[in-house]
Amino acid sequence: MKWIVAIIQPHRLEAVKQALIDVEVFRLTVSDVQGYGRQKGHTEYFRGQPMQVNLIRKVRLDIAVNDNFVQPTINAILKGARTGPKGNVGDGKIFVLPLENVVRISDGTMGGEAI
Amino acid sequence: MKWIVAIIQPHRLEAVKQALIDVEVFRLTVSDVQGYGRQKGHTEYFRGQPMQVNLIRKVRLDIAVNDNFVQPTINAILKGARTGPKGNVGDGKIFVLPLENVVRISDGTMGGEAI
Amino acid sequence: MKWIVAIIQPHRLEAVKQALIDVEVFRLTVSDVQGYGRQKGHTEYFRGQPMQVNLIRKVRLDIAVNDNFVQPTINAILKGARTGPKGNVGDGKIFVLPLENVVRISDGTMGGEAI
Amino acid sequence: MPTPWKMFWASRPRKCLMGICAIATMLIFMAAPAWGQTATAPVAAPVAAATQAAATAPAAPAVAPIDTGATSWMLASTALVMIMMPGLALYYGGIVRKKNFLATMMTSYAALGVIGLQWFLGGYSLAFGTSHWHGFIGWDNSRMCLLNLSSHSAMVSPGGQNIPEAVFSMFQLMFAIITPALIAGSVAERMKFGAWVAFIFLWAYFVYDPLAHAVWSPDGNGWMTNIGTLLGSTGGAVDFAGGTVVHISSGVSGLILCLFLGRRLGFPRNVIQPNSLGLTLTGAGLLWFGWYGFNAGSANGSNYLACIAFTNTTIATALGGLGWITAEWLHHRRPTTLGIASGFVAGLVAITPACGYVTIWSAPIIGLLAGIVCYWGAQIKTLFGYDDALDAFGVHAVGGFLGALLTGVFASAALNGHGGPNGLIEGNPIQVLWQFLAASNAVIYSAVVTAVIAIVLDKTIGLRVSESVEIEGLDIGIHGENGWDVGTLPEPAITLPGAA
Amino acid sequence: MPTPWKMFWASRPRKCLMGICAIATMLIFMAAPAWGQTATAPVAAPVAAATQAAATAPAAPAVAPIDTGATSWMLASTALVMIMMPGLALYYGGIVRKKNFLATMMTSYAALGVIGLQWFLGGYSLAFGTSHWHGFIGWDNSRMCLLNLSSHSAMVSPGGQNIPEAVFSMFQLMFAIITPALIAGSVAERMKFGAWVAFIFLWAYFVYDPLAHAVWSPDGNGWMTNIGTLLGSTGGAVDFAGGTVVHISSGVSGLILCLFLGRRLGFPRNVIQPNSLGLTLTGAGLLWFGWYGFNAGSANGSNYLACIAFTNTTIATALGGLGWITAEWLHHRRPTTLGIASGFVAGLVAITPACGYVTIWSAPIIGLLAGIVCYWGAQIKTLFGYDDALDAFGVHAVGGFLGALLTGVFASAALNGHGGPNGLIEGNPIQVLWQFLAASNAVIYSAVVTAVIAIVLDKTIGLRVSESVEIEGLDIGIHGENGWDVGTLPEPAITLPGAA
Amino acid sequence: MPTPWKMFWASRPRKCLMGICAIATMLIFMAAPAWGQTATAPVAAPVAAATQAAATAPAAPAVAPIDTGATSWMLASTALVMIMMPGLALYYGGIVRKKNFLATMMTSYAALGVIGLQWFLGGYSLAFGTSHWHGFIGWDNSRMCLLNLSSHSAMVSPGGQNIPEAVFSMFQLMFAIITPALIAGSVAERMKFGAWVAFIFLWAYFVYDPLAHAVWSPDGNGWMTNIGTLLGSTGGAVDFAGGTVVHISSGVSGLILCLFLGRRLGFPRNVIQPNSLGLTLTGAGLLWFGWYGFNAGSANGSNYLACIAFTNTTIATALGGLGWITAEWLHHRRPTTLGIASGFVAGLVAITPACGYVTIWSAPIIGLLAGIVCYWGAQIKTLFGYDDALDAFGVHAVGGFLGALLTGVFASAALNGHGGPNGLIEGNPIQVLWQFLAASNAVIYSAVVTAVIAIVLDKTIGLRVSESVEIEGLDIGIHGENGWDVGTLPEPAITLPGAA
Ligand SMILES: Nc1ncnc2c1ncn2[C@@H]1O[C@H](COP(=O)(O)OP(=O)(O)O)[C@@H](O)[C@H]1O
Ligand SMILES: Nc1ncnc2c1ncn2[C@@H]1O[C@H](COP(=O)(O)OP(=O)(O)O)[C@@H](O)[C@H]1O
Ligand SMILES: Nc1ncnc2c1ncn2[C@@H]1O[C@H](COP(=O)(O)OP(=O)(O)O)[C@@H](O)[C@H]1O
Repeated sequence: MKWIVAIIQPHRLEAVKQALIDVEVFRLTVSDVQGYGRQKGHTEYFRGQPMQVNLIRKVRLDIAVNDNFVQPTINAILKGARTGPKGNVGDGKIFVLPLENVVRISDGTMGGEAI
Repeated sequence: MKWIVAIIQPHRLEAVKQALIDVEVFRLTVSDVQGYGRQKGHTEYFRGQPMQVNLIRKVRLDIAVNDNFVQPTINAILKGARTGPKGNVGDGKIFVLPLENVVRISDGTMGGEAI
Repeated sequence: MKWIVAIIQPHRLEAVKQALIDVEVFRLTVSDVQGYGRQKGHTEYFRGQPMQVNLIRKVRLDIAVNDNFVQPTINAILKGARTGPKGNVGDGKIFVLPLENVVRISDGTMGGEAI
Repeated sequence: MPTPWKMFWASRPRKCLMGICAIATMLIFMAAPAWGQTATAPVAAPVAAATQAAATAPAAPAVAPIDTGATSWMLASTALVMIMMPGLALYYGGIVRKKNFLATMMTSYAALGVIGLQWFLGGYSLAFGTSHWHGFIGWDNSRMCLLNLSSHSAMVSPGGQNIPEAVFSMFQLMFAIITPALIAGSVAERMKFGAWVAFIFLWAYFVYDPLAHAVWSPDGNGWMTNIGTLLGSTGGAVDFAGGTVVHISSGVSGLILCLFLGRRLGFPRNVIQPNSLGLTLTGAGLLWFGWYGFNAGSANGSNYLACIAFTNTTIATALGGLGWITAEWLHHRRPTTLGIASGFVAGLVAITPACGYVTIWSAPIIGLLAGIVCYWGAQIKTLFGYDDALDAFGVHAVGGFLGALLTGVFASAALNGHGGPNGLIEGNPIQVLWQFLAASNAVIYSAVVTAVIAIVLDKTIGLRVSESVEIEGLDIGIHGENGWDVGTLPEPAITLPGAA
Repeated sequence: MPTPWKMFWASRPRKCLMGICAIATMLIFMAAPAWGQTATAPVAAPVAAATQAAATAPAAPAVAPIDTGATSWMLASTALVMIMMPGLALYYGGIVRKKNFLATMMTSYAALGVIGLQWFLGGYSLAFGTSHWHGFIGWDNSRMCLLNLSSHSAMVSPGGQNIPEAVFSMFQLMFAIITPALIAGSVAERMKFGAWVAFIFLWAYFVYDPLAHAVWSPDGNGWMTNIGTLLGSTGGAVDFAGGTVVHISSGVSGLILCLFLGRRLGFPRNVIQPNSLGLTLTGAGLLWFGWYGFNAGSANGSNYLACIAFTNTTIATALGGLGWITAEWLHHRRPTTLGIASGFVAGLVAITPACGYVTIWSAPIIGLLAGIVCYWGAQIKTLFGYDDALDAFGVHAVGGFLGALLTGVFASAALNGHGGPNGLIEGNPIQVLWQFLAASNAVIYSAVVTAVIAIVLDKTIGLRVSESVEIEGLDIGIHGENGWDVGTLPEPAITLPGAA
Repeated sequence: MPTPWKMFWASRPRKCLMGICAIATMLIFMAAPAWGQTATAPVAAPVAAATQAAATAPAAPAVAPIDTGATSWMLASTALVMIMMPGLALYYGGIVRKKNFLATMMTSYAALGVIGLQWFLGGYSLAFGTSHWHGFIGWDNSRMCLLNLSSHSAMVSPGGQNIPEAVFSMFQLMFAIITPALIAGSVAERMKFGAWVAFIFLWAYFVYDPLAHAVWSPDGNGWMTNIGTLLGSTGGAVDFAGGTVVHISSGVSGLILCLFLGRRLGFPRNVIQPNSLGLTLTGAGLLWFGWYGFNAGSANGSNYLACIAFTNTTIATALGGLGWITAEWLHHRRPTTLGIASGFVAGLVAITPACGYVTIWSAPIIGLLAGIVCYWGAQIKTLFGYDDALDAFGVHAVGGFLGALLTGVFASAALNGHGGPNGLIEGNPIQVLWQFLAASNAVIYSAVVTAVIAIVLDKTIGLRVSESVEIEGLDIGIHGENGWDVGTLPEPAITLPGAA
């Protein structure tokens, strides 16, 4: 089992979720984060002074999946998260961590089938 | 050492924390997330139009523990997070990831005793 | 590759980021969390009644690094996050998790060079 | 699927309707002594409580000419008192936990709707009609449904200046609205919305209207005004803008109701986490602003008395805020923003009964005392363990009682000039006794009647939300709404059933 | 790098300038019939629409003495109507998604600036100048640029009491501001800011000013006032404080404009996620507060009519809120806070045309009907699938039309006393017809002219933001600002270019 | 454990007490020239600054009859100016970082309390007592502690209409409150609360009261009013509603104080992250609303001048907003919401001294210039590197100075009709010189005295918070409160010590 963390553009969340549903990944956890990466921030203005906002608002997805779902999940995220045909700086990253166990709280089911 | 991630109902946080204290797990990190799982969302109303809210507010706990604490921690979470005797859809999940090292920032202590 | 999670005091974020830049770690993800650890909460007042706030606002950093960067990253965090020469309770912790893979969404680059 | 009408019959609104019928019956009963009366002569009826003012007003042959200046100030004052409800909603709403933000604001907005209806359905007549039953209650058939106001000749001159009775009635309506709305502070975060609506509707009939009549009866026959005479002496209590009628009654009723409701889950731990004190400060600012209508408007005209009431209000309020944060500073060395806001409100409460009777040099004393005393008033609940959530009792009942007594201490007939009494310092110590007796009676009356209403509602529709609603928060649980969505996370995806 | 002036020439502001020139041309054209006129006699010009009031005002020899009370109330009323704009900004701003919070508030604030300029540049003269073209439009050269107001002798007495024309003009300006600002509710979250500015500027000239003249022409020659006479009968429509002029016109224009703009991305899913309903409630409170200036100020003085309008407004609004949440309760058993706020607004809208003409007992009926009807008015969009984002049509056009008709039902000449008509219940059923015809004509006129303006703007500068701005949110995309930063995360590091 | 009183003795409040004693001493010293005077004849004392108005007022035999309309408007105006403080708190509070939200709002609320006390303790007497020392300061024993106001015969007629002196005094108090509150904009996010309280208390005595007297001395002897005469010519400066007294003085003092305090940590990076611009917009809206009391109320009555001031205020403000966002548009193509709000404030500031003296066609010019000039005024700090955090100097001092000069340009005696001067355009160019000299002297005077106060406080109690408090935020660090808790996370568990 793997624990997949994806950092994406906030406005791609809907598309990523749809793409995940298409590959039958239905469960995930979303949180708001701020990222610091290759992407340059956008400019806000305060009484005439432009400011570069470097920490950029992003959305983080945490998805636990069984091993055979890892590649489809990554592909789905890639598909949903890219902002253009060739992608852009700032589109985000996917991280794959090993996951040892899962427990469903309601009934205590463990392991792969609990995911 | 393990890194335990638990996604629970917001209003069970207090109970889970109490249960963790009972098994002498005192340290944890809490963040607010939104989840997408088996649970159906609740209904909010906007000028007469009912709306299904699908992304549901949840609380995420991150707990680093030594190996002998893994089972008691899981049991404590199970105990505190269940909303009824048999649990309910939406009560959440526990994920166990391998953890390789811990460093306490204040004094630089490493490994198991820093947890 | 490793996945480093650091929980620090919110007002040390700037210093930690600077220290990370000094060791050429430029990418990270920041989120706000609340922590429960050794540190005693601070006191707030409500119409004369002091209250202990136990869950303390913290900042969480998630940083994916290649193996040779692990130690410099930890050192940089230690340097930036300590609030005094000897550090204080509440300064936070660093956790190191194994990381199996990274994918850059924009161009699909994988592994170490995508970090 | 059941039709709406079947649902209606099977459920609470039917009960409500029956309640309304019961009230109608009561109104008819109360109106009984008035059946014989002919249509009230509009000008004569609510004459000035102040005797000499009324005396100087000539008996108008047809329609007395309107005083446009006084009318202008009464229109503005009424609007000012109205803005106190949104102000109170922010003040209370900012202090509670975010999950109860909207539900707490809703208590004030509901009062605007419900008491607006109640005033139309007899409330005005009960409070400001001709006195019956030794000044216990008023009634005029012509004031039921505000019928008489639709006539150009409906003029009153309670402040010695002619104003249309319509604006007088609306000014008083705003008082009738804010008084029950204040009670919400004691019972925040756990009361059913339906029970709240029913409670304030009944409370207005059975507590507010009689008390308002007792002090402000337009024919001067209210029992508080004449409490000395009723006891065989002379004189009576005064209450310029409603310290007793508004603040003591609401504060005491709040205490009783919160005892019936019980404490919030987790009290005293885990219940204090204001979601936005900045909105609370803004609410306090709007309250102060609106209170100028409340206090200076109670002069019922654009005259010297209005200006004096305005001045006393300003100075006492400023000192109330300073008093509270000074107390905090001595107590725990943190002058808080909620503290200065609360102190302002305490100052406003205490100067309310006094502002048209006392000289200006007493205003800072009254304000300072109010700030300090109410600070401690908000602490006593920890001693006794009741859960007066937002300190409606600690600030309004305590501050109102203090103000009533201090009015008896500092009153000066020379300043008021409209038949106001002298107080202790001007050599009339018995005035303090009348003030004390009137206030105490109001305490007892409010407590007893509130208890009766609370018991009735508890047995029928129930007062308190379920435990799960309380934990989830009343916003979602009762109103199906979410108070704040201002984090950085993009809006959750939602599905409209049928559209998906 | 191009100089600002080159940039200016190359781009939109130049187009704007050309637009302004076009308008100037139009003004000159319109002014043509007035070229011959001599300087308007200041006192005589905007006399009372009410005949007998004007009759009793003596022909002033030099400068008529000011009625200080009436002037005081008009000053206060004007300020009260002004606060409706910040109120509307909160009301609308709280309902939208957080990414469009500021942009939505900006629509109201921009109206304050833009229409303030427009009123100076002929707006006042078009709406309140001497009638031309059978009461279709007004014009006086002396009122262009508010020139005549800088004279002590510029007095008017539309309410039978002398007030300086300056305050009358400002009072009417506030109406001209809020009317286009209401339209923002229909087009929220997707309209270009530049297009909004251009739209309301043009709309004020071509829709608002003619409609205001049609009802409130100071010489009583507006076509709506005389619609019966124009059709060969006698009588005409009445609109006390602007149900037709303000609410029907803005609601209908909102509908048309939102049809031109198209639906928001994701509609009907994913577009409803209010960022702060507490601010919406506060905005509704400020609207109610300011509406007292709007309605009672429309009596143009401090008189009985102002007090009656005040009373009707209060009772109808209270019942509007109760009506809406009752409808909700019967529909889905959740009385919401947004519901009570919307119901209050519905009540206010419906009583607006009526408040100075109908007896007080009709106010609760009008309010209750408004609350219930507008609740359903807000539902119909799901049937037809247009995206009237914040229900400007559903509440303002529907409520305004309802109010216009009910004015015809409940009007009573005896109550108004200033030449108001009788309605259906007083035995004059044809009044309902005049109300219906006037309102329907306003619907058609607003719809057609709005459509023309929308087409012109769409072809030139474009109405709708790009898809990427819509997704990112208008706050960042258009204004370069972020609405909320209140999470626990410390402020993001920012770099000032050049300082880093 | 030390008793509160021991703590008291050991610490700062004792020092404060000693400061108060010092001030009392000063007051006695200042009062010296007045010892001989008999009780001021109430009607005669603060007569109209306008000569002919005063001349027409008959010498009242006993108590002059009140003008109820004028009194009504002054009561409303005073309440309107009061609401500017909550407005300012929102305006400033919304711009700062979330960790300083409450502390920033607190500066305004504290001013309400502190200056309320100061006014009672001699402030009113110093500003509006009989002139001493060539019009540098006023003093009357009878006005100390507002003693004379508790008398029915205390009437004034500065606007030619009789109003109770009580409301005049309260109106002026509100000016005395908002002026120091404006200074907070320059020193936001780093000043100690205790130092703030002490600063504004002293500043009111030593800067505000003398300046107010210099312009508005009721006997017309203030030095600014007569600056021409004092220089051997004739004439003097005028300042209708306080451009110099309020805005120049506060803006300049803000600059000086922010130089003493030093820049915020991280300036110019990392200090700009407004927590809620929506609240800032709302605050600007409340400021505009309240400013009608400020400007139109400065006519001291319900008269033509009030209406003209109202009109000028409206048009100039609208154009100020347009001017600022036009400047932004030309500069970086982003019209911001903070920009329109700031432009409105700039327009209000610049029209303040002018609004009762200039014709209406000059209002849009003044407003537009103010919007553009103040936009650049807010940019100069980046050149010089001082940290005028919220641009109190850039907007208020710059806008105030501009307004003072433009008053000299556009003034028209015919319009004012109460002894106002002609300006440059009406052929009296020297008026611009008087305006310039008066404003410059105010700049110098404010700067010097503020510097002295700042040095004294810095040496004694210290001006600036510790670095750790600045980083943590003043809300927690000073007030022990948290401004916002509106995230999705449930409330943190809290423990009441002793209850756990
Ligand atoms: N090594 C990393 N560790 C943690 N988070 C990262 C890392 N690299 C990128 N991220 C996160 O992913 C987001 C997108 O990365 P960025 O470099 O801006 O875009 P791109 O995907 O084009 O490289 C960043 O804002 C940051 O939150
Ligand atoms: N595979 C998963 N990956 C990431 N998060 C998950 C996963 N499964 C569940 N969650 C999180 O746990 C929450 C609860 O899961 P849910 O399926 O609703 O309840 P249950 O525990 O009854 O299955 C979800 O809202 C989601 O946040
Ligand atoms: N075992 C743990 N699991 C998860 N989070 C932890 C753990 N230990 C500490 N933390 C997080 O780190 C923060 C700092 O830890 P704390 O014990 O207070 O300070 P110190 O670093 O001095 O031990 C805590 O508030 C908590 O968020």
